[in-house]
Parts: sequence; C-alpha cells; structure tokens
Amino acid sequence: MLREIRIHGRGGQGSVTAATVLVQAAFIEGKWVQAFPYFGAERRGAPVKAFARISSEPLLVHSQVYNPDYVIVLDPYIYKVVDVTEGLKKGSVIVMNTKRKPAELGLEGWRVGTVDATGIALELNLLVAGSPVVNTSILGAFAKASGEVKLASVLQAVKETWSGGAGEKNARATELAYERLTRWWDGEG
Amino acid sequence: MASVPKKRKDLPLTPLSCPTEGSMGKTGSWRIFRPEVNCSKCTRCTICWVFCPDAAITRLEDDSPKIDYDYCKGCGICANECPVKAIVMVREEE
Amino acid sequence: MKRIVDTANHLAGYAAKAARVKVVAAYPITPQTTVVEKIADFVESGQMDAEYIRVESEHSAMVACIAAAATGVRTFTATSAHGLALMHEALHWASGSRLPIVMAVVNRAMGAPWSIWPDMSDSLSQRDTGWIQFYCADNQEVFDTILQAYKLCEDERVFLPAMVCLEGFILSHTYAPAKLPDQATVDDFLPPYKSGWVLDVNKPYSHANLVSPEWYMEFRYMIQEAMENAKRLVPQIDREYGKCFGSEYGGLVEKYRCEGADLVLLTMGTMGSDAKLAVDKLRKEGLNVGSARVRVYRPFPMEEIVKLAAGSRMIATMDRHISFGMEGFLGSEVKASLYGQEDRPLFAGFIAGLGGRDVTAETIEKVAKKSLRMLDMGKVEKETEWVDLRE
Amino acid sequence: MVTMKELPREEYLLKGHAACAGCGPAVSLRMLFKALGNKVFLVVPACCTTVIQGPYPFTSFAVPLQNVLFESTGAAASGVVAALRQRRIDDVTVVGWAGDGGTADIGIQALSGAAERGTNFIYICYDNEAYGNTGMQRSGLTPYGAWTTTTPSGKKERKKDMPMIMAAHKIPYVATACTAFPLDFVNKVRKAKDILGTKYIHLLAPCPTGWRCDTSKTIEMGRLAVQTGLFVLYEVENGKFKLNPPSDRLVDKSKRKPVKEYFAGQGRFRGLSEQDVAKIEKWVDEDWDQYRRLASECV
Repeated sequence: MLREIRIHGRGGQGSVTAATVLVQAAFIEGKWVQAFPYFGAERRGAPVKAFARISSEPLLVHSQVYNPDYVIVLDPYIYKVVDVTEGLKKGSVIVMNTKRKPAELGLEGWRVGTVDATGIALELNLLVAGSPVVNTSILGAFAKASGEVKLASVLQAVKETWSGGAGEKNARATELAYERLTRWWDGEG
Repeated sequence: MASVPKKRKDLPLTPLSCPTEGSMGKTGSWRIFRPEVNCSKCTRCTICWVFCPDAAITRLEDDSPKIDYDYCKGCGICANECPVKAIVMVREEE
Repeated sequence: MKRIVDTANHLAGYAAKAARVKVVAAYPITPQTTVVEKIADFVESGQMDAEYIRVESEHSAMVACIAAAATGVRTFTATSAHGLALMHEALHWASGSRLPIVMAVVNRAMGAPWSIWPDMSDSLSQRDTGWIQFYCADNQEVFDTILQAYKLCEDERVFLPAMVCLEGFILSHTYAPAKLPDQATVDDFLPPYKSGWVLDVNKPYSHANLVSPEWYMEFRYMIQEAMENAKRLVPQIDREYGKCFGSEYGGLVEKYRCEGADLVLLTMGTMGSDAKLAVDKLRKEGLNVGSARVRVYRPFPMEEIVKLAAGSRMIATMDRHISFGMEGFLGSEVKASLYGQEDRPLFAGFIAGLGGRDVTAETIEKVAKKSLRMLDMGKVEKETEWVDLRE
Repeated sequence: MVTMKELPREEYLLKGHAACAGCGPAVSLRMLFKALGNKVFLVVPACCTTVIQGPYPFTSFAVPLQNVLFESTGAAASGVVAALRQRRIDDVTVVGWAGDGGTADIGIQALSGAAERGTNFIYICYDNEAYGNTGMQRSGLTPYGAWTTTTPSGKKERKKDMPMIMAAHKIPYVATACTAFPLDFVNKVRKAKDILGTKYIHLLAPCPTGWRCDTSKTIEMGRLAVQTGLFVLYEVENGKFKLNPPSDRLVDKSKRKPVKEYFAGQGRFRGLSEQDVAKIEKWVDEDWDQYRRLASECV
C-alpha cells in the first residue's frame, strides 16, 4: 500500500527535514520510503513543498506527487496563499500547525487536525536562530491523525536525527503535539 | 635511450616519452655559423656554458668549454657573451 | 552492512569514501552540491583520508583530478550541466591520458535558458570524449555503480575514466533506503588504486607531448579497444558485485519482462524504473510489453540491443535528450545497432522529460499504447515524437 | 649568492632539444634544474616548452613532466601537490612552468585559484611577451608598441603587471628574474623551494625569433631590459618589497640606460615613434616612483 504525503511550509522551516524524519520513522518500521523536496530553488521565507512516500513494497516510482493521501502544513498562514488541498484525495487528512480549531479554517470536505506546534516550541524554548521549530513536533500530530507511523518510531527517528539535548527536546515537542492534536472529524474540534 | 616503436604492440598505453639526447635529432645541422673556442684566450669563466640554450657546451674538469657540434645550433650567444672574445663564429663548411 | 535512508548525492559521497579515494577536486553546482558537501564533511571530520581541493572551476576540478591520478592516487569528482560542459576539453585529456578517474554527473538540463532541472543533454553531449558512461535508476545503484566503475576503470584492459550519471533532484535530492556495505567487503572487492602509468622522479617520462600523425591513430585505436574490453567486463563486474553485496543490475542493459514482448520500451536512468510500473499495468491489461534500461551508454551495448530486437516486433526509445537537427541519441544508436540485421523490428523514438518535465508511469504507458497502435498498423507515423508537448 | 662555478654540471634539459636557436627560455630551464636538481615534477601547459620537448617517443626533459591544458597549470599543480601529499612524498618540488599567455591570459584563473588555496608549488611564468609557440601573437604581457602578428602596427595597450597581481594574492614569495641574470634566478628558485605555499617567479625570457633580433643577442637584450629600467628585478617576500641587483642601483634615473638602446636592437619595436618612446619613458619613471616608494617603505 502506497501512501503519499505533501508537506507545506516556508523556506527555512524544515519541510524537507520533516519529510526525511517522517520516512525515517516509517523505515524503522520496515517500510519502503522516499522523501524529496519540491524540485527547484528554495528561498528563505517563500512557500515551499516537500514530499514523502511510504509503501509496503519497493518504490519504483520517481515522479512527483500529484494526488497525496495526506497534507501537513507547517505554517499557520500559508494555506491562505497556497492551495494546500490541491490534488488531495477526497476525505483525506490535513494536519496543520495553528492555534485555531479545525472548524475555523474553512477547509470543508477534508478531515483536518490542528495543533499549536509554534506554541509548543515556545513553551519548550525549542528555537533555532530565534525561530520556533515546528517541523518535528507536527510529525507527532501526524502520527496520531494518520496512524501511518507509530509515535515511538517518530521519536526514534527524531533522536537519530538530533543527538543529545536537541534530540530530547524535539522528542518532547513531538510527544506534546501527539497529545494535543485537535481532531475535526471525531467531534473533538 | 628509447627506441622508436614499430608496431602497435610496442606502444605504451598513452604517450610516455623517454628522456633522450637529440629528441629533435642532430640539431647541429641547423647551424650556419659555428663557434670556435680559442683556448689560449679562454679564462675558464664558464659564462658560455651557463648561457648556452642547447646544453651543447660541456664544462670540462678545468672549467674550459667543449662544444658538442652534433647539437650546437650556432646561435652565437656564447661568442656574444664571452668577456674576452675567446669564441668566434665562423661560417660552416659546405 | 548498514541500512540508511539518504539521498543519491550523499550516497555518491559515501561511495567515494568507501572506495578510499585520495584526491577529490570539485566545484559546486546545483544539483551536484550535496555530493561535495558530504565529502567535505567526511574529509574535515577525518572519516576520509583524502585531499579535497576546493578548485575555482570545474575545468580546474577535472585537470586537478587528471594530475593527481597521474601522480598515482585514486581520484573522484562530481558535477552537473554547465560544469560538465566547462570540463569538456579536460574530459578528452583524461581519456587520452588513460586515467581511471570516476566522476558523478548529476544530470541537469543545459541553458540558455537557465534550468536546474534534470535531463541528460549534459552528459550525452560528452558522448565522444572517451569516457565510459553509466546511468543509474535509483540511489542504491548510484553507490554500487561508483564502486563498480572504479573496478572497471582500473582494470588493465580498460584504464579509462567513467561518468556515473544520476538525474538531478529525481535521485540527487531524494531520500531513499540504501545499503552501505562494510569497509572490509569493499576493500575485498576493490583493491588499492591501480593505473597504467604514474609519474616518478626515479623513472622520468614526459607525458602527452606532441604525437605525430605517424602514431596518433594507434593511440586512438587503443582507446576503442579498451571500450570494447569494458563492454565485456561490465557484466562480469556487475555479477561479481552482486555476489559480494547482493545487488546486481543486469550488466549493460537491465531487462524487465522482455521475454516474448511484442514491444520493448527502451529507456535510460530513472525512467527505466517507472517503466516497470507501466509494464506491469499494461501486462495486466493483456498487452505484451516489456522494458529495458540502457545502463551503460558508452561503450554502447549494440549486441544486447540486437538480441532484444530479435525477440520483439517493435522497439520504442524514450530519450531524455535531443540532438538538435536529428533525434535522441538513444534512438539513433538503437537504429544504428540494428542496421545490419535482416529482420528488423519496427522503431519509434520519443523525446520526453526535457528540463525536468515529469515523466510518470502514466506517461510511459501512453507512449507504449501509442507504439502498439503503430505496431497494429504496421507502420510508424512519425519517427520522433515529443511526449507531452504543448500545442 | 651562488657563483657560476658552483652550479652543478648535470643537465636535465638534454641537448638536441627542439627550441629555436638562441632560445632564452631554454637557458633558464637549464638554470631551473641547476637550482633544483632532478627531484622536480614539472607541469607544462601549451607553450614553447611543449615543443622544446621534441616529439613522442622522445623528450629532452630528464624529469617527470606532465603536459597539461593551456589554461590549467595552477590546477594541475594542485592535483600533483595533493597526490604527493597523500603518497607522503615530500622531497619533490612541484614546478609550474608556463608562458606569458598561459599565465596572464588564459591561465590566470587557475593560477589565481591555486595561489589563493596556498598550493605548495613554484609557478614560473617565462615571459617572452607574446604567444611564441603559435608564431608571435599578442598577449596580455606584450609591451606597448611591440609588433606581433596580431598587432601589425604595434600594440596599443600596456603590459599587465603580473608579478604585482600575484603579490596582491598575499602569497609568501613573489620575485622577478631575467634570463640574462642566471645566478639571480637560481638563487630565487632555491629560496622559493624552501618556502611553504605558493611561490611566483616572473621571468623575462628573451625570444630572438619573436623579438626580431639576432640569435646571439638573447642575453644582451635581457640585460638591456633590466639596465634601462624597463624590467625590474625585485622580490616581495612576506609582503616586503626589495629591489635586487642590478636594479637596486637604478632608482637613480641617471644610472639607467636610455630605453632607446633596448628598442633599437629589436625589430618588433621598429614602429615606435618618438612620441611613443617619450610616453614609455614617462611610464618607466612613474613605475620607478612606485618601486622607490615600495623599497623605502620596506627598508
């Protein structure tokens, strides 16, 4: 079974890193994976995309992702300028970093989960060059919303990517995001 | 001294050339005038040896010059630079 | 053995490290950069005992590799597109010097206009430089092929340089699982550096001084012989590699479900991987299609192409390249390979994926179906067709 | 300072080579080996020295020599230096030996890169002031007013100040030299050999073929170039500028021979007008003002 995930963010937010940590988690679970950036020049602050594929079979495909099964949005404002639902399969899950409740986003027709990853980063003082780090924690929320990867695998992947204190802090943020995910479709929103 | 290859099998992988006196042949044949050393005038200063572009002057044990006419191209630098005019350029015999 | 998830560019760096390369000279260019960044990390952290010369151009990168190889050490470099084009004369110098340099070429389209996206016009433009050319279909193959390339290039029957080509972004920036073998296994497979000659103060030579018309042709002929030898050795080395490390790639041409296929789709690079998906789908629909991927483009596997043709009724090539005023090189060379055959299959050539235009399994399926229609009609409408071209 | 009689007798540029009669660079190549012996790796781009070797299967050079691409001397030397270091060979001097075109024009990028990287080698530009190998076409180091085959009415631009360009790279050693002063050259090469990093020696090497003078006048022309103050012998060692004999005596203008003496001996300057000569004299004076200043600053 092939799952395709698209990640929206801004240049510098670590969209590609999010994709690689996500596939690393799936890889730990024995899946076949791919993670890649949108092919082109990345500019700090500009909207960017990254992609991940998770499959139970070896991946022969090398083309772009056109119809993702999931969308992850790292930035709370970007969905206003970028169509984050483009090509998204009907009834698919969108996981977004925002303070707002899923129902407030106007993304009707999709199953939306939100988490205040920025708030978690500020709470834990998880900052890089003054900016809150949201790309790892949101994977915790994604794990819960999608069920495609286990939280434990994500935590392991996070700790393999960042050693020592940084790994611990990122892992803590990931756990918090897992716990705090607000889901739209089961009435919790 | 390397030999000239005859067949393809004699060739190295890529052109590797061997250090050889006369890589361009007997360059003495290029000469129109030949330098001749007047040993009685020569002061063994070795200037002619130093300035010979062709390494065609051998500096002997006593520092006197010996010209190798097989390779001397007859440029005349030695005669021009000799401080005591102990070298003169004379026309080659035909 | 270790399994990791990493990009093909990083894997190229891992391969250079595994090969115990001693001198790397490289200049950064998108999308090659992460190859040399990885190597810089390895060298500066002491994981790789090598000199990394941060040259001021690709031309200098290739020249420094040539000079270092001639001084007796294993060398590596990597580049893309315009960087490769800038190296052009040095590429000739490397092969003429018979030095076993290995270079990763991260395929990128040529300008003008600027494009950073993949096609193969950069490396295919260097077709006639006397370099062996490999094309890879996935990350693992990039790592494996670099090691295979050293083994091949340093064989005394070959002594030629090789490019290991991988498509920019599609492979270079895509993270995927790969196996990294133990150093001891690599060392068993790849012995210490061997070249046909080395400069030495104790046995001085002048290398590559003037060669008169009396001898120049013979030196060229020997390069041609070395290419023919390489053609024989690639499958052997691929099999040997498979025995050591478990991955094998079909030697010169990787074939997929070609037995008894009416139509064989011939590709290079990652298209060969996506073509398998298309073939599976078409087979399910009852269509008799196979695919084959030319893995080694120089020397060109003419004999393999002839064999493929003998078993099929039609060959369609997909070129990520155009030779302006003619067609794709792969198409031309497949036809050239088959000229001497009495019973030739139908042929159609397709140009696809230039400048990073995505070639999906669906695109390949469409090409196959179009070809099958021609086969039904018994004639080719247009010998070269551009795929997904806007009206 | 070495004396002539102290120079070793061994020759590593072998007789019967293919240089023109009276070749200035050939004299200096011999001196290069007198300075260094044969523990030398020579890197030679396309230039007259390509021809001097003679054709395959022979060579007139008894040291390892790599012929490399025209613009690539600095890069090739970088490769050799890196490989030798990896092979733990440390008793060999790497020398790039390139002409003026291969240095100041097509090869300046690779040279600049190698110098900026601190590549441990000696680069010698043997400057015969034109593309000699191809029959005397103008280069960036052809002097003002000189005839070449591509400046048939005389070059309209001035010569690049290549040694000062190299000094601006802040390398540990830059020196000028001239074929006519062989001991000065030998000393500078020996000094360079013992310095770590990039060393650049700019060698004025007269070419009777291209300069349109008698083959016997090679050394005389070199001497005049220095005595007239047109070409100046100096060193820049760790940023310190120093004039060398006999140039150090020429700060006083009255000690310099008139530039006309130099021009008169060479057919390539036949087209110089009186005004041209006056202009050149003015430039020479200006240059000397600069050298005087540099020398006094660095005393």
